[in-house]
Amino acid sequence: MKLYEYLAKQILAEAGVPIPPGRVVDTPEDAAAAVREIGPVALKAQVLVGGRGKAGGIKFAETADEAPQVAKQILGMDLKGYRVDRLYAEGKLAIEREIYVSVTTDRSRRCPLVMASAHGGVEIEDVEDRHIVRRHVDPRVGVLPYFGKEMAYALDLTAGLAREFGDLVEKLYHIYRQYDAELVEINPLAVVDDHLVAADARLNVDDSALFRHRALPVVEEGTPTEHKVSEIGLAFVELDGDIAIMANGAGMAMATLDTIQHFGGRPANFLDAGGGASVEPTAQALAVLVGMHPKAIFVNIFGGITRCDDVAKAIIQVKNTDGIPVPLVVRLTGTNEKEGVALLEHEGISAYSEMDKAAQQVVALAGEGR
Amino acid sequence: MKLYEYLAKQILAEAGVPIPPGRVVDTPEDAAAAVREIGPVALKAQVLVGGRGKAGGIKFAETADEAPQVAKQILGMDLKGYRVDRLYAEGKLAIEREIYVSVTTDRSRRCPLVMASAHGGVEIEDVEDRHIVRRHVDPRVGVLPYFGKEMAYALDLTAGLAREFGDLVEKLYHIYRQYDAELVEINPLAVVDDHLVAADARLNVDDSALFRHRALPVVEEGTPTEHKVSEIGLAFVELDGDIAIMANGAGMAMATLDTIQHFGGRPANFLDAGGGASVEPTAQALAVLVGMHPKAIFVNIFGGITRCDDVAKAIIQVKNTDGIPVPLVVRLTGTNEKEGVALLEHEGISAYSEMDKAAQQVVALAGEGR
Amino acid sequence: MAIYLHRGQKILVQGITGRQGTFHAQQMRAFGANVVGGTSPGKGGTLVDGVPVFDTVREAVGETGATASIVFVPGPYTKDAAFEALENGIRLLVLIPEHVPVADSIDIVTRAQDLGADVVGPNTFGVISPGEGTKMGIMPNHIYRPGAVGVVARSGTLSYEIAYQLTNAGLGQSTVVGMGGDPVVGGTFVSVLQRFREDAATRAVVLVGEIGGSAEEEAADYLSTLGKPVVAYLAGRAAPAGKRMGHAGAIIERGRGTLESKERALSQAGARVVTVPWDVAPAVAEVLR
Amino acid sequence: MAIYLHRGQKILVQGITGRQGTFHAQQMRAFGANVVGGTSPGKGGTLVDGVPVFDTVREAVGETGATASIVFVPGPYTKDAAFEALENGIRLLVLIPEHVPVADSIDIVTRAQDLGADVVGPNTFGVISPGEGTKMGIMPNHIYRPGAVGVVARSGTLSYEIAYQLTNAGLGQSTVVGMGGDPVVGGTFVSVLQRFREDAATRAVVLVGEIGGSAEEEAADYLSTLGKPVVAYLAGRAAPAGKRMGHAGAIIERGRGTLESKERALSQAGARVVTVPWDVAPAVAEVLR
Repeated sequence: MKLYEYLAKQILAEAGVPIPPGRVVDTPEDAAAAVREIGPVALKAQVLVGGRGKAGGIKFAETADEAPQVAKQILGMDLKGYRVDRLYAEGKLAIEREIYVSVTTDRSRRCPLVMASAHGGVEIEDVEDRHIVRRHVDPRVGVLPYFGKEMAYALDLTAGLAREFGDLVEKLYHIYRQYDAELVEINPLAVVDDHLVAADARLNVDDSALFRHRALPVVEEGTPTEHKVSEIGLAFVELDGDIAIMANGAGMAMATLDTIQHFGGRPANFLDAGGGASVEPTAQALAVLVGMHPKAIFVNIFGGITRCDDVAKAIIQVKNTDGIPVPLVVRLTGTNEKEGVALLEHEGISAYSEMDKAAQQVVALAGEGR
Repeated sequence: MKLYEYLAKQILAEAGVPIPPGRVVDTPEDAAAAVREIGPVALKAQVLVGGRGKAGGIKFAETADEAPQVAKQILGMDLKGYRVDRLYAEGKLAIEREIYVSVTTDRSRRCPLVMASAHGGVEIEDVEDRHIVRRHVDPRVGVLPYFGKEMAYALDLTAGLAREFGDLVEKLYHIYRQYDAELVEINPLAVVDDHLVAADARLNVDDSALFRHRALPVVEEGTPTEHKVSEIGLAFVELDGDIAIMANGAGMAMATLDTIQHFGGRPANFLDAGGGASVEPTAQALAVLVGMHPKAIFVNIFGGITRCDDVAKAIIQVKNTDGIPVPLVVRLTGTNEKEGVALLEHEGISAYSEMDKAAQQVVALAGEGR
Repeated sequence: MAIYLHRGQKILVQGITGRQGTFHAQQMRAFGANVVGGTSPGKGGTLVDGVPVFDTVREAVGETGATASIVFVPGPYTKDAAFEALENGIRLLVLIPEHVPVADSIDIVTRAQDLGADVVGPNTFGVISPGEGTKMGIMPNHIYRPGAVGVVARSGTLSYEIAYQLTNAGLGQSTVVGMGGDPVVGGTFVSVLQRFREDAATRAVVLVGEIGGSAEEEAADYLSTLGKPVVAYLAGRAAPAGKRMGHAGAIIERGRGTLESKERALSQAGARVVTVPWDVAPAVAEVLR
Repeated sequence: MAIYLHRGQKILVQGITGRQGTFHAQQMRAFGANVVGGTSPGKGGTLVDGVPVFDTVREAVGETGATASIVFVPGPYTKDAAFEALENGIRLLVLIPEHVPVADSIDIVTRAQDLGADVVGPNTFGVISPGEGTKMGIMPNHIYRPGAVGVVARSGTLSYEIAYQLTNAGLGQSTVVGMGGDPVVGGTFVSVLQRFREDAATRAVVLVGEIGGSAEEEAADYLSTLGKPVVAYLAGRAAPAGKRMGHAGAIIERGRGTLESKERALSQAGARVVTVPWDVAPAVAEVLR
């Protein structure tokens, strides 16, 4: 789960990381109040997309008089598909230089990784490798001040900034652990008046650890349909195409998309119906697929823990209640295959046992393919 | 630094450990309010001594009417040398059984140690070894719920209590780390209505770590003279005898007490004047010794980092300002010994070079010894 | 021979009284696994399908001498269960749960390393060796046959599909290993390949990968050392960037972890890369010829 | 020969620009110690009495090849300094500071153990070997002479008194080790005795203990293995229970850590226990006869 900038900043401040003065702005009047309180501010759209500045999501207000007008330009605007409902007003900074620093997880090394660069203010992907200092964290040790200090000297910071950087990295690592973060990033980390200030911040929390962070406000990303399926407890991603797909298991679901594409079809979604899901959630998920009004639906099941007859029952249930008004292709193999196929045939639905033939068929029925 | 029970309880509660309802009571009227709020309460003297109950420091108040009278019996009383200024009113518990649990540091193993006993409510020293379950904590791992659960099964607790005990020990260890505790002890840990409740609690914080816990209120133990010397930054302990002693280094100071006692004298204090202390604090400490009105004063210095001439100067300074109206015996050996001895002799003070002769002399001058 | 597993290995099932634990303990035993005990706090002294249940791993290990354990508890409790196992002498730990916090997985994996223990998972279907007649996992029993093909996969169902096709093509399996779909897991493709290299029973390896991370690229670097033919099939070609494809680990982040870079690396390292699942078995038959 | 130290050992001084660091670096060099560098953030590139100063231990070790380090920073910063040293390859670490939080000491000692490094202190006067002509510590140089008596002490000044008396009696020292006065320190009497056992230069050992803890009792258990005569002198007979006698570790708590139990244990194990400091040297002379 990604946190909005203002929340990330609040968490940084609580940990003792210096941030500029700032406050949340929900209305144009708030913006005026913010300027009266803080002085000239940057008004920053609180949306979870990068490149806000270039997209017009950050504007400056010098006086309380002009602030409401400036706020109105951003509030309610559409920023890369997200509506701006809230701004963060932050004191303007006289930035001397911009640094980059982040804590994230290195999957291969299976440990935290701290990255820093003297070239901040741009996405770290755009910084040349030789300008990046990477240091892995031994989870047995964690991060002490010397750790960041060593990085600071490698970045050629002055002794004063090196001391601050050492403390800062220690605190960022603390936040990374305390909030089960996937990413804690300060970019840019501004040098203002020879001190470090976090000018922008990202904090992404591990979804699997949210049970430890119930106090955090829930930030929902994704489309309405994605929310609906996530409420059933299944993994779902909406795509651009028009062949709706259900498969069991994440790898199998990905492979099914690939196969549809392989035959020239355009998948409408990723849906992992789960390994061993029962009739009810499977039926609910299928109903959601029907509601997406695809050109065709493909159900691709390898019966392992999942039982083919359960899947067949779910299909029949949806067919006989909501109805399935588009072509449906079913592939059933494995546990209770015979029972499943028999149930479907009884309802006039034929099932394939091989994935390639079934995929080709559904692409053809959708009027696509080569 | 030892924390008062009510503070320890507050910290336990913040960590999620169940405690009885309770509130601080400073006046007899507060006690009535407490009963109105909580119901029948135990009024417990907030002093840092064990065995409060037997000494009359814990009494029960059933009604709001009787509560002020009961509170008056304890407030202001002298409990083993400490005046009771504050009570803690705590809801009376229907205790089914009493358990003991603590987290402390095992110096030899250099790791934390969790101790538990099914025989709670008495000092752990009085519990037979076979009734105590001891488990060391690997600091690399810390304490997870299984740890306490294993102890609980070893104590023959029920499954429900074992689960609670597992969570409790995890939290106690967390407090031990978070507060740099020397001791976190719940005794008794009461079983009430088949659940665990911390009926009494001790929390001692490592003095060396107080810089990390500035939010804790300072609890001062010790005598007024001890406070005075601790303000100079030296280690000092007041004793029963009448020969005041100054030595440099803790081990040397202890050995000096032992030596005085060896010759039949009675030391009035322990004072470590520090290894390498300069003139000023040494003079201040000596002035405090003079103020204790001992029968004699013994200064025992091995000049290593400490310079004998500095000590001599301090002695002369005190002699010529406050005056030293009791017999003074000085032993000086080591760094700048000659210079020190010369300075003293110039003021009519003779110095010994050997510890045994000097000690014998001061005991004799105090009119003690064999 | 096999990797991780051996016939008769004494296996514990943590969380044996839960729905999943009970079912899979039974399935494991049906496949031949020597399940010597289970744990479930408060249920100590009872039996599940004849398997003794203990309150703690400590007791269970003491009584049964188990050295391997498979964990069926919810993700939030997995760290506790894993450490309970590791600290009490378990040296092969299979973690089935999904939704384990990554920080917990880092702690588990680090501790296992210090203790010299093996961790498979979390979010894995487990490990199975048809030749040794044992398994620690949740895979369906009927699709596997003894043979010479080692399989290492990130994803369960997809690996079942491939194992099934191998079996149907007469190509049995030495060991099938599920690394787990999470960003941080106990094994890596490289560490599993190292084992397959030492395993005389394995003559070829099928690597079933997916988008996200760089485990496949690292595997590619190891292929020259492996000295056995490899067929690779990777899923996620159609996946958009920035979206989790079910597995917490299956995500193309900021342009990293794409299928193209993985396939290129494996192909250049000499693996036979196929692009649809049904090409795996024929390719294996060919490389074994 | 000696324990911990050897002639020419490359020594770093962390906090060399501070008052204590500068003074004792100079004293160490006056005794013959090979101080190759010091650290002080922001002072990198400067010299202190000709010794090069670096910003970080990383640089210092890289440039000088130091493997030992002595730390002069305030107690609250000692953990950071200690880990900086350990993680950068220092394998003998002498921690002079007092008032180090016990939790920090536990972390330092645990990490050192995992890395195979030795920690002396915190709250120690250090280690000195007159025969090797080197020291890492704050003890006065003039009181020591080369010889065959190993000394291990908890307290500084008291050990100086005893070393001085040994020297005056013509009994030189092989190595004098300060364990440190804190509750948790890197060495134990036992671990130091083990080293003295291996040290051919040491023919007898003086153990200078005090009240608190149980290190002396544990030392007693080891004496039969030591195979060298031991003279023990312990301080704190006159100390009341429950009061810290200067050292954080010197306290009789709840009836534990009394002088009586320690002296009894040592005496029963064959040590020559003396009750006043001036009896130590004569006793050593006797046991060496």
